[in-house]
Amino acid sequence: MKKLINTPETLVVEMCEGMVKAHPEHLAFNAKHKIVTRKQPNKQKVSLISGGGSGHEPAHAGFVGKGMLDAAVCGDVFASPSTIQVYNAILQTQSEAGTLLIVKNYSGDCMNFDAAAEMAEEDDDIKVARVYVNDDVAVKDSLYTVGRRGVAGTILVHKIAGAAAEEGRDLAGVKAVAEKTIANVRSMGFALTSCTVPAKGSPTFTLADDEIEFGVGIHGEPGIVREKLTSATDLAYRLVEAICADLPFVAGDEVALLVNGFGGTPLQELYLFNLAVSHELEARELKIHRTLVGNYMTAIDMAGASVTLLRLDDELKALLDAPADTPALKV
Amino acid sequence: MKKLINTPETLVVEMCEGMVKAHPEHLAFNAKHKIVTRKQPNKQKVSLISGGGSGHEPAHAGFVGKGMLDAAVCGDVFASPSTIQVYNAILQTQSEAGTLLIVKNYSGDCMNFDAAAEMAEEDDDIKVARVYVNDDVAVKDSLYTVGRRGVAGTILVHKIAGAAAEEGRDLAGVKAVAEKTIANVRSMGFALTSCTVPAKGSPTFTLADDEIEFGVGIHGEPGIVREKLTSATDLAYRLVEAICADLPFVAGDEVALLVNGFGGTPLQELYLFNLAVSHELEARELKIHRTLVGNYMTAIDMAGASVTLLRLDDELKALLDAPADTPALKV
Amino acid sequence: METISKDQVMHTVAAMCDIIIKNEVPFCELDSVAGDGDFGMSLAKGFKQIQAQWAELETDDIGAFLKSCGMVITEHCGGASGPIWGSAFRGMGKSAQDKATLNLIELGEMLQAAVDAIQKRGGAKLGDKTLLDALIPLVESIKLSAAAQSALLPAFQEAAKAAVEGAEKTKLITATKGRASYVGERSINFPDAGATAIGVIATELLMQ
Amino acid sequence: METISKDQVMHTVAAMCDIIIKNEVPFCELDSVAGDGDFGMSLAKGFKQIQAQWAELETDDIGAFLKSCGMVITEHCGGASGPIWGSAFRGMGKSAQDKATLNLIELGEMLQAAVDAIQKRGGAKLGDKTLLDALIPLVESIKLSAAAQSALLPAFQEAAKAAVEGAEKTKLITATKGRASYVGERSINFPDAGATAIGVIATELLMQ
Ligand SMILES: Nc1ncnc2c1ncn2[C@@H]1O[C@H](COP(=O)(O)OP(=O)(O)O)[C@@H](O)[C@H]1O
Ligand SMILES: Nc1ncnc2c1ncn2[C@@H]1O[C@H](COP(=O)(O)OP(=O)(O)O)[C@@H](O)[C@H]1O
Ligand SMILES: [Mg+2]
Ligand SMILES: [Mg+2]
Ligand SMILES: [Mg+2]
Ligand SMILES: [Mg+2]
Repeated sequence: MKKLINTPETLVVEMCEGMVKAHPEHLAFNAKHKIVTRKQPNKQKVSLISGGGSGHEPAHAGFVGKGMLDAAVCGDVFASPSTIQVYNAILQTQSEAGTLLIVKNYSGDCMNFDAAAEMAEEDDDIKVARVYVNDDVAVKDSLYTVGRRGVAGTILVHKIAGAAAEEGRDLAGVKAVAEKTIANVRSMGFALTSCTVPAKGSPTFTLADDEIEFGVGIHGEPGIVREKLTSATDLAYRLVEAICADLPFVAGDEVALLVNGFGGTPLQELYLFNLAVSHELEARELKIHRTLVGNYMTAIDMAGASVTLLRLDDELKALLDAPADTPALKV
Repeated sequence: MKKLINTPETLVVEMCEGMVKAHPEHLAFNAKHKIVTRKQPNKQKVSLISGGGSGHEPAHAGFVGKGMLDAAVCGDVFASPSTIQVYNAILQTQSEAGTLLIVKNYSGDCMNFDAAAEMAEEDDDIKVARVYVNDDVAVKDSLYTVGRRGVAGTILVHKIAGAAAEEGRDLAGVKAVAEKTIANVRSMGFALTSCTVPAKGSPTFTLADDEIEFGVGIHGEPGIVREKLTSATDLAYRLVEAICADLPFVAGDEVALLVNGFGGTPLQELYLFNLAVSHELEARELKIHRTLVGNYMTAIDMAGASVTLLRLDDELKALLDAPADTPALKV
Repeated sequence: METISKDQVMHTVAAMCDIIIKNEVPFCELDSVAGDGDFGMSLAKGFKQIQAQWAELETDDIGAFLKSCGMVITEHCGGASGPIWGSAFRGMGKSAQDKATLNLIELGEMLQAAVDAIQKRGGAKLGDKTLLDALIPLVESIKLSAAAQSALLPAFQEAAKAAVEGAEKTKLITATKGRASYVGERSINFPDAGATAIGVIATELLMQ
Repeated sequence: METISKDQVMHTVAAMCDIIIKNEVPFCELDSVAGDGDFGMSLAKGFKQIQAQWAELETDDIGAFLKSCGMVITEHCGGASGPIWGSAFRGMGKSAQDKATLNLIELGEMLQAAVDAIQKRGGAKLGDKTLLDALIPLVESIKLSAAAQSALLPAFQEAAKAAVEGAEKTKLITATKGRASYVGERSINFPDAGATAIGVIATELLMQ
């Protein structure tokens, strides 16, 4: 394992502290419970909390800030944070308007966020709503989930729910628009290389020099098929095909497009891939309202990319375009 | 070679087009001469042009936009753009206030940007000034330069000169503050892996599983020493030591810090490394005014990072903090 | 009727800490086949913390003690293990509230409370290839022994046997629901990590 | 005095295109030792373009023709080769402005103009381990032949020999200035890529 770190044990805390050092005016870090929060909380609006295992940087702490999250709870690499961590995040960002938890659909995450929500409701009379993101069309059930996995589409849920909360909607309203986003967002990805979990120190899986894992998950979980590497154009076609068939997305739909890197793929390739994906969408007469290209929801150092499409209506468009000021996304 | 591309020959154009597709309201692309420009040019202010070989994404096209560059000229991967490409960029962004070329100090780049400037001055009566960024403290002369290499510090020159141009300074004024920035900026980096130039298809150099190249350049050029991988804390100490000794940076100085990834290193490690670097600076009683962490000046897919320090005075601070709205940097 | 004292309960939890920490790596390996290989680590994290905070745990009665163990697990274990083992201990804590001793009937009730808490939290049932496939047979065995007015030691021996057998049977299950269902065929012939751990813990506790 | 016609000049450039394109890979390899291995590719890019645009090049006179070749190179070659070869051709174009033929004296002047343009652009001098180390001896040899009123063929043969020898000598130079100076010791025993190319081109032109 070749990583720019000190020890696997101290990695998550050092990373969070390094992030706060880079954004001292915006972020604060609770090291005991590994919670990254806004420095200036807004206690009037609905509080938005997300998080999960670490290793998806900049998700989720990079999306804490005005117009997106209020707190990100950071688990160990690829392991859900504990119930008490999440519970403390709820307490720490408690707002009169209530709290929405945005959970990626993995069984560990669901159980811990659910348990924390119940604790806060029962012990502290905090209103806590929850939504579960499950945008990956690759596989129905995976190693870590019951039902579909939550992947890069989560970022768009953060953005839209964040804007809705910022404009003062109530808890039910924010939850409703988050669920509408989840209902309309679909993703799929592929890996050119495996990731390496620091505590393990060796790659999670092995691909031959000319092989990719098509339909891979953001923890390096297996996808649909292991096959020969092909062109960017071909990969774009196949991801868009699978995603469009699923919702379905049809001619005339307006969409947001997220071309997401898994951490090890350079921006050069992501932008090039964006061209191929855009051409695919244009060929299907989908109208691209907004595009994001970059490393948003990574799998540590995995090379590869995913495509996320979100079908938009006027409400979602307005919320997507609303201002956001976070380390990893500014609108 | 395992890359998400179509063919090495079409890579640069596809990448630029993909970038413009992602930022259609901000960027335009001249495919004939591979020039990325602002969609809404400002012909009153000094025009700022940079560029160089491709492979450093998001540099330089990612820094085209309000408060930074007016145009980026894109060469082949790791090869300076041609004189005529640069010349056309000068014509295309011609302004009454004149043009400043921000050139990284490599012989190919210097010759092409110089020749283009002379052409525009002689044939078209355009005032063209030039500055040469040479911030790498690792080696005095390298494969591609006469004198020190220009590396990640270039981004800070873009930012500061861009802000000065945006606030309406004249050509001499913008050039002067760019040169002041260059005089006060220093960088150094190391590689954990080699990059792979797409046209070549195999890594530029080979490192053992536990080896790093210390002092590496942004084209994978050799540095000072090849040695065993060590901790993030130790690497931070050594880079900061070399950089501080060079200018020198001394206790009480205010600095901007750029922790730059070379393309293959995930944000997880960059943020963690930022903590180690910040601690080093604090130990030397340097005051960090602003920090940037991310992939700003990459070497395609190389794993590794560099540290850049810029010594600030009130003028530079104000310009660094001024608004910028580009794909890769928003302030 | 024979009873278990608060000290014996505490002694049992202390022994569980040793067993779980000792088995950290093997438990991870069990989770590697169809899981993500972190089960041993996740579980050990909580029980190491119980050891570390031993002096601060509440010891007024069996219920208070088990509840405070559950709180430590809930705080320090992430992943699926945190909520499962945490709610199990907190469930047992509630069941044994204010009790200074437990007879076999009460033990059966307390363990049933653990099962209920796990099911409430995770929604799994017998046959889903989870630790319930070892824990439910263990609890049923204790209840049968209680009904038969068995002595403690043979009851424990029977219970451990039932747990190991239950864990063993998870080999035959192709996970149809939940976390292992995706790997489907790949999970067959391998027992569930959590179930196996229950069998191992029950067996090793007997030897102490 | 013998002269070279415009057609002969055009024929020579056409032949240069073939030679440079044929040697694309070997020229890259020469640049790999102490350079970045793209010299053959960079150079071929421009000369392929000259072939492609052959029908559109200006052909009014030798100067106009060479200048328009220089413009193509300046447009299509990046790296160091673009400005060096581009300004060399544009320099020669200026020197041969309006000329329909060249005698050996005029050829010497024209080639000197190429050297001057390269030096103006890149600032290198003899001994800096660049293509000047082959080109300057070549030009000096032509000038000597012109002074001695030599016939063309033997003058060209001498000039090619001087270029090859000059290129050969770059092996002995540890680059002290410029691009190869960092690799220092590593550059010794290997000739400069650009200088070697000049020798190869001059030699192969003779065979046509
Ligand atoms: N819903 C559930 N109910 C009961 N036990 C479960 C459930 N989900 C998982 N488990 C148990 O947890 C074990 C895995 O724990 P662990 O590795 O810590 O979780 P994760 O899946 O988060 O990595 C499984 O072997 C299984 O016995
Ligand atoms: N300043 C200079 N003056 C003359 N020739 C030069 C100069 N710099 C480089 N060269 C020549 O150019 C050759 C390298 O060209 P090329 O590989 O295209 O450039 P780059 O260094 O941009 O990759 C060298 O072998 C040398 O002969
Ligand atoms: Mg896990
Ligand atoms: Mg080059
Ligand atoms: Mg696990
Ligand atoms: Mg070269």
